Amino acid sequence: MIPLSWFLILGAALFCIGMYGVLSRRNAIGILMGVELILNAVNVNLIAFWRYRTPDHLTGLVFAVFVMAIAAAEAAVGLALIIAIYRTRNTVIVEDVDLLKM
Amino acid sequence: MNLLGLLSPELILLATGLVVLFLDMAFHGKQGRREWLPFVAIAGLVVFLIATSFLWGAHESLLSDMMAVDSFALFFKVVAGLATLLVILASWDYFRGKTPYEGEFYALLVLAALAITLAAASTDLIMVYLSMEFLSIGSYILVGYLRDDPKSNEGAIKYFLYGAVASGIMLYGMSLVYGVTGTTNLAQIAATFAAGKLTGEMLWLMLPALIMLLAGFGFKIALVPFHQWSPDAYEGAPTPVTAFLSVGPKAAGFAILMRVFLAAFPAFQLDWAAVLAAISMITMTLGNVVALKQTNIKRMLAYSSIAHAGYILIGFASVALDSPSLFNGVNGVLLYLLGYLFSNVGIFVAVIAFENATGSNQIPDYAGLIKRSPWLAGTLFVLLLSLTGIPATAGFLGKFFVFAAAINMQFYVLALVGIVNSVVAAFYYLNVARYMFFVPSEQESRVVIAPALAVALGVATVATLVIGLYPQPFIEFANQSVRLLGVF
Amino acid sequence: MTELFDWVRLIPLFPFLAFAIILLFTQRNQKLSTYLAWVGIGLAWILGWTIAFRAMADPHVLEEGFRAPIFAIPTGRGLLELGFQVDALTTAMLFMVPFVCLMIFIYSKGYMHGDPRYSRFFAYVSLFATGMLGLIVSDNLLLLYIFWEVMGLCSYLLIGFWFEKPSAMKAGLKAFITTRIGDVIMFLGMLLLYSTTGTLSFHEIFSEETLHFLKETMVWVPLVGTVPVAPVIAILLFGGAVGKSAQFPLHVWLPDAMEGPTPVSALIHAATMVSAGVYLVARMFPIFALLPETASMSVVAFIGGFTALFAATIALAQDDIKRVLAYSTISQLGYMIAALGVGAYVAATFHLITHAFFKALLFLGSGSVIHGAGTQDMMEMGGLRKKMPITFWTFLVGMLALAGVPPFAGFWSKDEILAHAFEEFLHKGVASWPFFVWLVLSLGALLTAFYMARQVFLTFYGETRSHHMHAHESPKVMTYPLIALAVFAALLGFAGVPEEFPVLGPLFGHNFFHHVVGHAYPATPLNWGVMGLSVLLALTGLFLGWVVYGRNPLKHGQPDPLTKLGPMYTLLRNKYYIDEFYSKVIVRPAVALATLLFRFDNSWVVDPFVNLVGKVGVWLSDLGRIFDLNIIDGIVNGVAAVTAWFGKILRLTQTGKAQNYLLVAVLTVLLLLGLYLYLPM
Amino acid sequence: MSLPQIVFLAVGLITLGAAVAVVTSRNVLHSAFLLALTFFGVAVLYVLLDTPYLAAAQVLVYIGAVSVLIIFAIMLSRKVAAPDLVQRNSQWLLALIVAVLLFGALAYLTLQAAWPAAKQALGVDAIGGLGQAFVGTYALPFEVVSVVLLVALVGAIIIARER
Amino acid sequence: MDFPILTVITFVPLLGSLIVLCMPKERERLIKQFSIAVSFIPLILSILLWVNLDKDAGIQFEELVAWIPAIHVNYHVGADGLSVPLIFLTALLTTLSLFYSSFTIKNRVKEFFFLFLLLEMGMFGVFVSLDFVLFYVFWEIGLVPMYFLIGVWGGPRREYAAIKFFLYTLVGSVAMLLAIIGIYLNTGTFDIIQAAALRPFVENFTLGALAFWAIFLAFAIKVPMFPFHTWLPDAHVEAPTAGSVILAGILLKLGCYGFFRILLPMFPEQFHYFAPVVAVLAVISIVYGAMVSMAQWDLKKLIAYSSVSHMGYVMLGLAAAAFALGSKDMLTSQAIAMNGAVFQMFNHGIITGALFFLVGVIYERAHTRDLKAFGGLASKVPYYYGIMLVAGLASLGLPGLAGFWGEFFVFRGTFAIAPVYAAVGVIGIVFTAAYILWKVIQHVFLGPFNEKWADLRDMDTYEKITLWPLVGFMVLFGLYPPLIVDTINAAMTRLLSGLM
Repeated sequence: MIPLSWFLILGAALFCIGMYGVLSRRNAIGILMGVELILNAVNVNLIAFWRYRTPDHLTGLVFAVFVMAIAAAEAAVGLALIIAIYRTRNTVIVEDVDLLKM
Repeated sequence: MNLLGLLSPELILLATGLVVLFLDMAFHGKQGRREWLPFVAIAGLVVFLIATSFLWGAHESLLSDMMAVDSFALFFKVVAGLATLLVILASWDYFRGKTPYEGEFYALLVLAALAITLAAASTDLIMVYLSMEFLSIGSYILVGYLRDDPKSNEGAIKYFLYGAVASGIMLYGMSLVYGVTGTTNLAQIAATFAAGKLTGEMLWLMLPALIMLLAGFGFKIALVPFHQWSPDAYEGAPTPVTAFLSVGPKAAGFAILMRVFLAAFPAFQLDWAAVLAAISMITMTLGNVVALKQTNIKRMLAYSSIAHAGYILIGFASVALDSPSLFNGVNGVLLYLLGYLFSNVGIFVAVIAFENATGSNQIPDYAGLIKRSPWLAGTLFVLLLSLTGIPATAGFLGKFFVFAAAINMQFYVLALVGIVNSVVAAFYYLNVARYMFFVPSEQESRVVIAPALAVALGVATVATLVIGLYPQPFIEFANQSVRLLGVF
Repeated sequence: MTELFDWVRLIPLFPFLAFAIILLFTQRNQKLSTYLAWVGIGLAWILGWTIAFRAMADPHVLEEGFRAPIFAIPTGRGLLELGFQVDALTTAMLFMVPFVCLMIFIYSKGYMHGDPRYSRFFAYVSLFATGMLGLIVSDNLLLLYIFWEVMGLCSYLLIGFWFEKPSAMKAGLKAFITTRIGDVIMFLGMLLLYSTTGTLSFHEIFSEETLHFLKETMVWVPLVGTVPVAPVIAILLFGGAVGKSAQFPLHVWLPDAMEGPTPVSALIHAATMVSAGVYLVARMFPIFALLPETASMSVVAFIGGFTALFAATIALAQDDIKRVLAYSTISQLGYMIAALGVGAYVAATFHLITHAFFKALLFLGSGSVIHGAGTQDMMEMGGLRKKMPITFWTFLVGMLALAGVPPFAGFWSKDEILAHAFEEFLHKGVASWPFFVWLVLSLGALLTAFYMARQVFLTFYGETRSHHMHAHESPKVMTYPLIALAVFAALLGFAGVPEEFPVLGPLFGHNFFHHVVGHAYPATPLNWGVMGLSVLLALTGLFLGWVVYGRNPLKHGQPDPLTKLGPMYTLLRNKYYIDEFYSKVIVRPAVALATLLFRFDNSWVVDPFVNLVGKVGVWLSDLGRIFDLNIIDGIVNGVAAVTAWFGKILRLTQTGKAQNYLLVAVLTVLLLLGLYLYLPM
Repeated sequence: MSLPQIVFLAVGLITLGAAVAVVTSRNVLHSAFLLALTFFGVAVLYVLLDTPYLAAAQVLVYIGAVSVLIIFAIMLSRKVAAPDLVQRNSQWLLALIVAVLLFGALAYLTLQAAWPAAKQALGVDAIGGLGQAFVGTYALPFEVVSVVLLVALVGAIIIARER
Repeated sequence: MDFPILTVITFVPLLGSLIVLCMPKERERLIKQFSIAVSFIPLILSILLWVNLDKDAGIQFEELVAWIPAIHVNYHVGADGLSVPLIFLTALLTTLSLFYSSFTIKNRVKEFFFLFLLLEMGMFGVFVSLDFVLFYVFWEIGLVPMYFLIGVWGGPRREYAAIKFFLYTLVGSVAMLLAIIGIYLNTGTFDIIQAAALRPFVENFTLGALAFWAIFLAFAIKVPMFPFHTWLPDAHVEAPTAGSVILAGILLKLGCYGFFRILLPMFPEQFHYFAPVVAVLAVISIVYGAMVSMAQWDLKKLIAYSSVSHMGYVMLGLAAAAFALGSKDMLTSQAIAMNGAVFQMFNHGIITGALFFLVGVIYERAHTRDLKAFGGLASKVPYYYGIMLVAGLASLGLPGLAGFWGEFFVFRGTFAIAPVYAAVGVIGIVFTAAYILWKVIQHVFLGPFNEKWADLRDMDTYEKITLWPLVGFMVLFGLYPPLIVDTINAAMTRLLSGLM
């Protein structure tokens, strides 16, 4: 039997790894990957909780599915924006994208 | 009332959005007909507002408690509708020549309004998450709408990255809430805590949960320190979008913040009230102080809107639902939002008008505006006064109520910080006035305002003054709108 | 009967109307202005004398007084009633003031002839007449104070009448401010009296119960402690008298006041206004005398006595014909004050009246001399006796009166003072202030006689000491008043002949003046010894004067024999350097302090943040960019500086790099988390 | 230690390892592929949680999404995937610390809570339930999601489409 | 009386300003004449008001209409012996200012007259409103037009002065706002009279003290009292003539009025407790203001500082009255002190108003205000000299002119209650005399004539017309004070006996 906490720890780890990626990657695609990791961590949490706490309501499960869908939508928009940036600046290095400041 | 009736506002908005979208395709290449799209959108919004008004007084929970139709939600429907209406007027000839996708813009705007109405109504964490994402994604697109303008899509990508991560964090928090309580329905969450079956260790887990939720909401409202995306996004975005962002998502954020915290976590009020009070002080101070140094009016307004979020938060931090006093905090927030909606959007309309005429957003370029367009200068000044909080304007009413709430809860320090800030704020608002009226302008060319903009500006100014001079109905409106499903 | 006395209200009104009409309408027309002024004062004079003589015959009025209220000002639930009155003292003054005024008004026509601001002169003097007349008829201290100040204003305007002359304009200011200092002290006295007794009207103050109440009441005075209230009030009020009557130490303004036209000197700075101080003390005498053994009387006596002698000494060494008279005025006022100080109420008032006549005469005489000789420096004059006989003879009368030579007016009044002082001294013994008073006044009498002799000899005898002098007698309009005044200066004394005096006493109605004014006070017994001494002193003085200046008159270029006194002479000539002392110790420091305060206001108070801005703002290089440079300083920038500083710091966080923003956000989450995790523990 | 636990540990380690590699690799292409591996690992965890269909969905959706990512990576790799290019920014160390601390806090809080050790048997038919939930209880969210997808689609086109 | 006279007085100027707004800005003559005509309506009405005032009846001409029932805010206006003279003063000075400005204001005429009428409304509003919120609204509204009058038509450093003025006043008023809310939460009403009757914070002194100081700050800045006076010199010096006149003549009175109408009735305990502090500040203001103005070489700045000194008298009287609260036998002295204070307010209005006009007159011609630059003008411009002399003498409190009575009563009342303060304050009188006669009269008018001004013009007719009424009142009230003191005294006695 796997204790719930194992899943949770893994989720937390995934979350933090993703967070690190988001904070430390220079290029937009890398950051996007980080975001995806975070969302997966959330899903792990949701499903684990569902399974262990309230298996007879599907809330967690449904939530996870929605998260997936939204993640896809987000990815789509995000990539579109990356393309636009790439067009205008010919770069995807986020640090270099700082016309707007102060 | 039947389901369809209760959902009618949302459905109308959805329909309007889609219709505009399809008409835009249908009219492909027929520029002449595309001119009509804004009218369609406006018509839709008007119908939406009417439908909303019919629902007044409804107090029900729909679709297996996914969303509520209560006065609180309806209030925000109104706010969303008005804001969008004004913004559409404001963006009338803004995009001409800037983008080929004018029609979609109106559609997206209307759908964003829909997102706001959903957000204000949702009573389930899932709905909260979805509506917020809905709004966010719409906003990203709107900010990046001028895809060939480097500033525009830079603003968008920053907004996007920040938003994606923020929502990720919030989502993690939600997952924890779900894990602890086993439900995502706000009322049931509250019930679980009320039942008191949860062990201390479990409750411990609520800490990261609440903080992460706060991070997510804070991002939407642009509360310090989750505000940093906003100046860049605001400056980069097309000005009408900035106008929308400065009001719509903020309102939605506050709606969600209040509903979630009041409906789901009243048990923790002591904790979050303290944090929110602190955040509100930091927020308004930082917003004002940094706004002082801005020379670009859009950026100045971005910071000022951060500051205003701080003022509004005073109201919610000192919320007192059970107190007999008239100043229960929430009504302060609502009144403030109402006034802020008109004043701020109005100012943005003026800014757009100026931008359309001169192509500049630099405050010094406003020199001698009184000569170049007395009415623009005059109305802009009135609206600035409203943001400063001078009596006889809507802004004063809001400040009055939130300060009153703070004093009512004996948060004297909070109130004090608030007034000190409103003085500091006066300084940069007056600075604009100073340029408009005292500093002579280099060029004498008149600034002409498009009719649509003139209408929007007029409406905003008149509304600001009316609310300020005869607030009675609006106060009643707000007082009734305090009726949250499952809270009151 | 009463109907007539009710008319007292009009007395000040006539000249006031004259003033108003002249100022507003007839500036252009000099003749009309003159006649208006004359009519105004003339009517006042007629009415004044009618009332005065009626009153003299009416014991009721003399004892009780008659009051004619004007209006009342509500004070909370009570009232502050203001009005005019006729009583003994008023009667005496009413006899003197309007007449002297009239004379001088007439005289002025000649003296001011051809002056560009001729009409305004008459307007001012009419206003002055209003003030003086109002002063003597007011029935309460407040009204008295009001007219008192009005006179102060007129004196200011008239001294500075020729304001193109810096000396004149400065003198006017000096007069006003100096007297104002006294007035403020008096003002306090009035406030104290008012808030103690709750009334300012004389008859209420002097009513039995009020006086008794004042006797009982004590008051706490800073630095002094708890003392009876009466002397405090008295001394404070006396401050006003010191200012107006130019007593030491506030005497400095009067000599400078001679910058004004001579009629003004005669009217204001000899006959009437300056004696208002004495009048005040006389008026409030019951309060001064309430507790005789306290400081109230002795202070008065000392100040008066000291001033009398002190001014007399200065008068010795002056060359300006008017300044000599000015100091003699100060000295004579000292006599009156001192007299009051020793309780010689009647004598003081009597001397006040007589002095008014002969001093006015002397001034007008000197004016006529100046008018004729075109200079004020006695060292340049000489031998004017033949050129202007009328002036000479009248002046001589005045001089003898002042010197106290019997039977001229001055003799009787001065002698009465000395006699009274001596009387008191006999009661109180050598160690008492009446002795001091008697001593200095007698000494003063000697000096007075001497400097008057000096003046007369220098002016009228010998040969003229300046070649370009074509002196001529003054026109009739100037000489007639001289004659009229001379008559009074010669004969008025008989109104106050001591009762016991053989022949004259009974002849002149048993000391008529005392019977008018002093019903409440015992008459001073005749004292042959004192009288003899005073006559002797006067004659000695004159003799010495003749010895030094008369026997062999000064030639041109010859120095004043008094220079032989050496440093003493210099000291006197420079009036003991008191002006210099004041300007160094009081005026300059005050101005300096003001300037200092302003600097302080500008640098520190006006903008509490200025310094902060100065410092912070400097290394805040980009302060100017936010607001235009023309809004740089002040609190505006205080706010600006502090906040801009924050702003600068905070803006640094706005790097434009999305990931920095995110880091901040996550850090915050972590922070809050840590906070909440570690707070409970 | 039971079999599932061993499987969990193995998969978990792989997943996390892959994840770490994703966020550290200097080559975007490698990151992309490793990301796929991570997702796969998560999918396996779903299986362990008795939701194979969700695992399937995971594979489909994410591998789909990831493939898109990979395409981008390749498309832009000329510029961003050059091996000499440093892939982490100046604040990476701070980011690392933050991440570790955050993990510490979360782990602490998770572990100190008393969780039900065992999961009871799955009563409901999850797949069917899910299907009904989407048209029943969760109809509204479902619709919303569809609108969101539409918006995202339109937006993506507007922003990304070639002229 | 059923005719809503106060409402008419207050809002006629607003109406006028709106009409002005709609006029074409080329028609300057029309705008000027119209505005002046409009300003006459409140003037006449305020005279009627004074005539019809029943001085023993307390608050009269009341109008009470629900305005914001939701929070119990009413449109509640009324007047009594305290406010009526001030209303009249406002009307008078505004009319004169408009008349004067119609000759001197050359640029942006329309805006000027528009703002000026707006300002008038604001000032009337403060004097008539008996509801806190209403009061606050008018209080703040007055700020805006003044900000523009200084900022647009002011002197070289006008922008600085304008912003400084605005911010200073704002600081005070926002503090007041909090106190107002506090009072409401304590008493449940925004009605000034009722709230005062209910004595807020009577049970919680500390909280009351907080509120007291909050409101005190607002009013003290406006008055202005010693440490808060610092905006005044700049504002006055930079403002256009008419602006300075209104600023000194009326805006300063708003502060004093607040003390009388709100602070004293509302917080008797606190005021009594803190009276020494207030009195000390007042005395400092008197002496300090006088000395600082003696140090000035700029005529306008000198008069500006003199206002600080003269307002000090007002505050001293008030403080003294508060000082003696509770001691029954002091009523007379208190009443006298407060009569003096109010009378002094009125006098300062007409006197300083006149002085600022006079400064304007000379500045119009000489384009300098440097006292050193003049000299000997008396013979050149006798008429101007005469008027200035009268005004100056009135200002230094010469008996027979209005100024004296105010000071006399203040000192009389104060002396009976707190002699030491009075004794110190009296020093101010000497210095006032000094700076008026020495700095103003002597440097400008006396001494040898400065040939530079050989072609200086004496006063024009319009300037004479502007100044005569003011001079007239100085003399009238100087010679026959009961005319106004009757009115004031009744109100003050009533107020005090209410606090006993």
